Amino acid sequence: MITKSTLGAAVAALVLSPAASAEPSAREVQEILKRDFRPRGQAKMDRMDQDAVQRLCTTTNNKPPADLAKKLEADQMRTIDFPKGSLMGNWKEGAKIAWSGQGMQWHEDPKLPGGGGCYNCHEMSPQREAFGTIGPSLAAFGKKRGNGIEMQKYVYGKIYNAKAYNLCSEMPRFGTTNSLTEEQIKDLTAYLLDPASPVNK
Amino acid sequence: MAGPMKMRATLAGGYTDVRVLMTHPMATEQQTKGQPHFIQNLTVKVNGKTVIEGEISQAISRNPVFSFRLKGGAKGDKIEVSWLDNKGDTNKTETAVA
Amino acid sequence: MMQRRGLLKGAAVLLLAGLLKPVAALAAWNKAAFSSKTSADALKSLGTPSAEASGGIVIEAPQIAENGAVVPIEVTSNIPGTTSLAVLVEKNPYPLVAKFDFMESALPFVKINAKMGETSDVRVVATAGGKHYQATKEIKVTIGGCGG
Amino acid sequence: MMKRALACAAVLALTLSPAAAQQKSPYADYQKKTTEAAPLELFELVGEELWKKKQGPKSASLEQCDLGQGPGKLKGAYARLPRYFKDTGEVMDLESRLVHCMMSLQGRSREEILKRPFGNADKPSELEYLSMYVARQSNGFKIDPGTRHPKEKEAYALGEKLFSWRTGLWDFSCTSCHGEEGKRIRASELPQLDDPKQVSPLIATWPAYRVSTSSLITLQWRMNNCFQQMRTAEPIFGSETVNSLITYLTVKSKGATYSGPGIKR
Repeated sequence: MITKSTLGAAVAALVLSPAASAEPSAREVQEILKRDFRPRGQAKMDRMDQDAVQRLCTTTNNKPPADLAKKLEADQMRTIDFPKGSLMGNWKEGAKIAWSGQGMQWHEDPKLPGGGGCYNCHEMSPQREAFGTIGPSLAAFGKKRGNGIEMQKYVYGKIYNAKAYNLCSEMPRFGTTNSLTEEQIKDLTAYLLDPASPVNK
Repeated sequence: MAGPMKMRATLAGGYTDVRVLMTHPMATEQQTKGQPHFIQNLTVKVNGKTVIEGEISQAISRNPVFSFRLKGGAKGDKIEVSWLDNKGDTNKTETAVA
Repeated sequence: MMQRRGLLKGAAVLLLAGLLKPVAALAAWNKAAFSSKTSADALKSLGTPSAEASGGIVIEAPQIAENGAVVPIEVTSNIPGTTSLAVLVEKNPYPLVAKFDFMESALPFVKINAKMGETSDVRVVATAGGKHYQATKEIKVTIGGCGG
Repeated sequence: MMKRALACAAVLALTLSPAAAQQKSPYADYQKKTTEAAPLELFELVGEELWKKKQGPKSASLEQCDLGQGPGKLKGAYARLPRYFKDTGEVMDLESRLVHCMMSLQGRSREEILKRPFGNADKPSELEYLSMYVARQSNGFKIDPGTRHPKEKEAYALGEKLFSWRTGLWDFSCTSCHGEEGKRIRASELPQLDDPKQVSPLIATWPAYRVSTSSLITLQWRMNNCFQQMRTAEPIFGSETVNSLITYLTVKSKGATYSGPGIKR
């Protein structure tokens, strides 16, 4: 059996260049994923549909052409629902959300409040030494940048939909995907910007 | 009822090396809200004679692994290890020195 | 909690019920020592309230453990005539982890996997010829990487 | 005492790559000692019993299972997986092949076998025990998965593509965490999995005993759990998607010496 398959492979290698023969198209990959996953709990199959942002970032290896990126970023910006007035909530609540890595997984109860999992990727408050380095450090974020309404709007918007600011950012679109509520995003904004928050101590 | 045990006894430069593995949750008070479940006693015998008696606590890791050493020893010596936990469950295993 | 149950009494009941082999019922477990919340109390209960520092006890363990759930500790006594070894983790809720008595051909050596709640000294007390000796070694515990 | 472990409060920040970590990590000694002291043999023993146990409607054992080296040939078999199997026309990893053998030799249904593919500390799954037993027989063998059959090439190519395929509610791909050197998630170092130097020491030690949970874990579990954290739907056990990712990572590790089953943190 081994000899046979080796022979088969050798013949195939002669006839076709392996890269050309093996490489699946994006459409094929999409079909394979729809076939190979199943809904479980709150995680339904619609999560497996690549949207335009995911598709463009995948096919361009996260380096989309500038004009196309601009256009899609503008689309993403329109998904953000900026509340009126101050965007700073309660930083103490924000701290809990930043620390928690729960939420939106198939085994979790969707009724429980989700977390932002911020420390998975970012340095924030010196109180938490176990932080990730996938995203930039946010230590002393508000201290360095102030907390005027423009800055509040930027932070709120970035958490709500990071892809509106940088199309192929690795950061989830917490507001657009209903992973965090408006209130929670305001609390996180305060956690980053409020001078009383440990992030700015 | 109790999960499997495994033991190996081998001659090594002047002594017999005994390694014994036990299946047991070794659950602490904290893990069980005050209903710990752990091995308390273990006994090592060589050819029927007790050579080691151990008393252990819930701070021994789950699925305990112990190594002991016996002076001298010969191929074929019969080693037996048994345990008793705080719920009265027991198990034992035996092997010949290789 | 199990301290209230009384092992020997429980074993006697089981023995009466014919559920337990008599050999198991003979086993003793030093409840007072294992329930002690400080190593000083535990050592008192073991009958080894004071012990002299000795280089004859070798504790082989990692200096730093990634996960306190499993910390391999190997203990050897080179003190002639050693008949028992006790292992204590100073900062555990119940410091006494294990105690072994060695007879006949058994060498005063044991390797265990212990749970450690936090960075702590590990103390080993050896008994030889009616005298008590001890050695300690600090093991740092990093409780990290809760992900996958 | 153990409460603190659950609080995920890590103290030490590591920036070393796993390859460098083998010499320089402060945990190298701990990992070596823990590996020596892990109760792996217990699980291998149960796995051996399950391998030999007559089960299913056909009341047969798995002793005639062909893992690619011929019926019942276990030596080095795991190190040569995943590979293409002519009888199923698929590229299969160890666990998929075990499921196939349970179905064909023992007459059991896929549903029954996969009712509980992943166990826990109290009760590991049948497939986990069996994986430990079978993998042990490849300890010391060179990792040599199938790479020549067109289907094997296809699996590799699909795995490569999936590795950077952004999907799920949070837009992640494997590369979000495993595409760059020297990154951390919380305090855990993240290996760059498309780098053979970083992936091979990992592939060489699966399946494994996970110290933090005292449970057995396999590569099918690893892929499933990564997707769970990526907030996707659930991948089907042994599907082409999962097996292609395993193929991709294993081919990247080709030539390394298999030294498992191992331990993971």
